[in-house]
Amino acid sequence: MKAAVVQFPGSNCDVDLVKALKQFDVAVDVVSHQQTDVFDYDALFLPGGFSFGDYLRSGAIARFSPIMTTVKQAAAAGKTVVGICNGFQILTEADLLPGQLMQNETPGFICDQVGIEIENPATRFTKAYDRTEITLPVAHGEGRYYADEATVAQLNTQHQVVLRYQTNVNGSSDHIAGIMNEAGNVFGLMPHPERAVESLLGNADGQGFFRSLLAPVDVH
Amino acid sequence: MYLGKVYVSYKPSVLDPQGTVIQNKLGQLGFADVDSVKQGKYFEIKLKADTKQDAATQLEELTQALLINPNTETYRYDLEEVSA
Amino acid sequence: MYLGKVYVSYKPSVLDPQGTVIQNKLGQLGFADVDSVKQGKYFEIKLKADTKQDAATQLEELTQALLINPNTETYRYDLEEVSA
Amino acid sequence: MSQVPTEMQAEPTPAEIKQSRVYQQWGLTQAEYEQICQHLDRLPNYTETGLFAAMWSEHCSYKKSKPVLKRFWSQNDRVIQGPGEGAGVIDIGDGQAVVFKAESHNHPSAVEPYEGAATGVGGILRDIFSMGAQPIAVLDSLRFGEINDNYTKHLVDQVIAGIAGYGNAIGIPTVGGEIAFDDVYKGNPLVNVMAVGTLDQADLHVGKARGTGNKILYVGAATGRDGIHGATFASSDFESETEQDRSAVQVGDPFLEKLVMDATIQAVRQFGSDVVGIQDMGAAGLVSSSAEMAGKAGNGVHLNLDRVPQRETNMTPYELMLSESQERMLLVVKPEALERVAKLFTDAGLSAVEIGTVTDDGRYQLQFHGQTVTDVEVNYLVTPPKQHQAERVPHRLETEDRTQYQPQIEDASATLMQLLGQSTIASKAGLFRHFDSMVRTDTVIRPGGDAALVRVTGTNKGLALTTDISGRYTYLDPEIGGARAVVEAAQNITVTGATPIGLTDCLNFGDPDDPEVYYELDHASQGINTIAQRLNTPIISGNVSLYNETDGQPIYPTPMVGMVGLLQDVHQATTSFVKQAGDLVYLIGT
Ligand SMILES: Nc1ncnc2c1ncn2[C@@H]1O[C@H](COP(=O)(O)OP(=O)(O)O)[C@@H](O)[C@H]1O
Repeated sequence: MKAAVVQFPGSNCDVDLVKALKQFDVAVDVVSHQQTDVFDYDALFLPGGFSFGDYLRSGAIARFSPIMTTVKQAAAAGKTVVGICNGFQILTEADLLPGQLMQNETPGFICDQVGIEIENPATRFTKAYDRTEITLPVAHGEGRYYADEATVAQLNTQHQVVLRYQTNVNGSSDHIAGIMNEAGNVFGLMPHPERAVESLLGNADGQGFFRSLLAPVDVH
Repeated sequence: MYLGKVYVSYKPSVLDPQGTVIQNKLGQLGFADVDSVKQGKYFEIKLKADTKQDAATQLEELTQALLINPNTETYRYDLEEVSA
Repeated sequence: MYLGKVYVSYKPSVLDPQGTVIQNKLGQLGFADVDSVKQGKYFEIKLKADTKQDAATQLEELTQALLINPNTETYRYDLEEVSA
Repeated sequence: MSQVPTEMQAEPTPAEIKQSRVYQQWGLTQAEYEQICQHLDRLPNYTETGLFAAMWSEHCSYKKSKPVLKRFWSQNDRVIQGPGEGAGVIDIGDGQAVVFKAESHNHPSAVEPYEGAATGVGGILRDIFSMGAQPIAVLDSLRFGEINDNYTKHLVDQVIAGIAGYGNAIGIPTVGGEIAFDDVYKGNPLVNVMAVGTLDQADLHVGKARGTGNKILYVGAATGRDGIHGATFASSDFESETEQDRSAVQVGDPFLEKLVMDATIQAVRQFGSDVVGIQDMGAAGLVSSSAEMAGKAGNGVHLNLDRVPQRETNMTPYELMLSESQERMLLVVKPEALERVAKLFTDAGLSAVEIGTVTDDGRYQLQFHGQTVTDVEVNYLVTPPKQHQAERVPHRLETEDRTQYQPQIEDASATLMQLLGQSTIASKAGLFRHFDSMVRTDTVIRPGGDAALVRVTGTNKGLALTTDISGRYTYLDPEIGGARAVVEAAQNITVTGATPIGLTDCLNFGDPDDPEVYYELDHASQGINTIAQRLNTPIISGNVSLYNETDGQPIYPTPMVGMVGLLQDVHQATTSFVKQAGDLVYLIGT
């Protein structure tokens, strides 16, 4: 797999994502948000951080970066597109995923390890997991997933909810921690699997996410 | 030169945690008559335009393009001519 | 019942990083006539009071006590009577 | 200085300054002012008077604490850079080094807790990356009044939010620190922040304006009127009733600093010695950074203020020089590399403007609208007259019965419960969970243990980090209190398995002109120094925060010690958490 990690001004988990991908021997490039010609990647990652300071609304300004045109084309072409944390916020602002990430129910940044239920284990992002209860790090101040009731209902019936919080850390609609698009190739999640790939750092539950991505695509 | 003042607030159905926090704090501070608090955003935007109508069009366009998220927010604005 | 709308903005000398970033982006999006952007806060506060004067006093007090940071921010407000 | 530029016409003339003695409000004493007049052989103008007031403030010059600091033991075979630069540097083997320093932001945080704490983080991080290092961790030591007070609660919330707001956004993990509550800090909270970075020794840069003809490059944010006279503000008593002081407020922009940080580190790696020197603009902004860089190199510097990027209109030289707008740096760059270095910054959307030149005339010269508005000797500007501070044993140490502080324990389990119920002892997890402690994915031991442990990226080495304060002990016995802070820090480091290798400190004290306070400062420092030497942990950087008083009432003498330890293999790390039922517990030591 050939992957690109998009670097927006203010991204700060780009390095972590690159480190994690390399650990799984993925060939990975960091590409600038201003780039437009990045077609030959199998997967595009939008990393965590505070793109453009998260000013106005998280993701609101990054969605206009030149690379987002390419990201949309890649998404339409069925390539893998993953937004983690700030990346998720950008994907919703760019309408690649429904809903919006809003200020936590109790205002304030949360950095913690939280219990996660893998709601849909049959996606290209989760299929390598051999259990449905995992622990992942979260680190966000605007991580409350919000969508109107109809949208949430639709996400549920179409199995687009990939991850749920076991305990609703931020007040998300229906405990939603991660969703994918209808086609199943665009995935946004607030937890940080890239921070959970080394047991030395206390948590290796994110490994299943990377293993899933590397497994043959046709399983889905 | 025109000065547009744009007021953005959450749609009534959307939770406003910051408003709730402020409301509770006001209660603790003894402001017992406060019934509800909603927090929104406020922008002051200066722009060049030939006519007020033109300024209004620009202001609406840029607000919808960038300042608000139509899923959760609504807005209104005031517009006045000012010296540059 | 009264509805107070409080508009809080930074004093002119205070850095407004958000406004700057928004202004730059609007420029890139083709809104070339935008001269400046300042971001502030906007509050809608409903409160009970016997008279408008009383409501105004309460609103000013609570704004100064909690809503603004007098070091960096100034405010103005509108006040109107509304049905409860 | 014939024609006065319009911006400056409202300023008092040199004669008016002399008459009104406005400099006294800025912290210059009458004697100092007279000495300046004598040295210049004329009356200083408004700009010059402001520059001297800032540069000769305790905050910038350490004129009062220097005798104490000079004694600090700061050299062993590991030390690459001791005190005197943005941060100290210690060899950690394999051509790498650790860079660290602590800084206080007490006064700004008292008036403006969120921004004060946030810009404290921003400032100490600039000290680290101005050395060419990549910051890898932040720690914070906080002191507040008792938590049951509403205003204190507000302060705590805001300070924590400010540290989180800045550190999380810039993407440097906050991995440790400590928080305690005591009434003496009610009106004067302490916000001490330590930052740690690593670098390849070849990338080390210092803040020196070497090489005549080299260019002074201003990078980062534009200059506004924020925080003018912050340095003098930090060097005077904090009186709770003076609301006017509150104009000295700076707002931080972590987004911008992230861009400045990344570009600076890249400039160092890409252009090496073509970037001759780097210094951040901290207290007393442009004047302090440029004058110090020139002073350390024994050179002069000529600046053209018209070229300084400005956020506001009609700024005067005085304002431009003394502004403490955040997220700004000065680079000294060889002329032939200037354009390419500047491009690195402008490509990131930052200002990068050549504002002056290094000269060999030893003069500090400022041009504004074609006029010379300042012309003084660099050396004189950066060397305030020596101070002798009187000392006296604090009255309480001589007269008070110390047994009153000895705990009377009758029912040990009741006492234990009481202790555990204290906010100072209770878990701080609810507070530090606001800090991103994991970003950069090298944090091996997160907050909650005795010391944090951060892996040196790409290696198996780990750096153990801790900060410790012993205010109460220092109040009871300054020397033992200072020593104890070091011992506690070393114990915390050792718990991870690492070996302590060096320390930094923040000396938080009251008014140094009070002989009892100066005694505390002197003796607490001696305590720190003695133990540091014994533990082979040189003191390679630090910071002094004096005038921590509210309405004449000083805080406890409160030295903060930040220590760094080295662990060769992070896989050997131990944590302080109990592991499983049935394990045995040993008590060792005395
Ligand atoms: N208490 C202290 N112990 C050791 N070194 C100190 C202490 N206080 C200040 N220093 C050193 O003196 C120098 C000047 O400090 P400072 O003015 O705080 O630097 P900056 O302006 O970069 O923050 C620094 O190198 C600092 O490490």
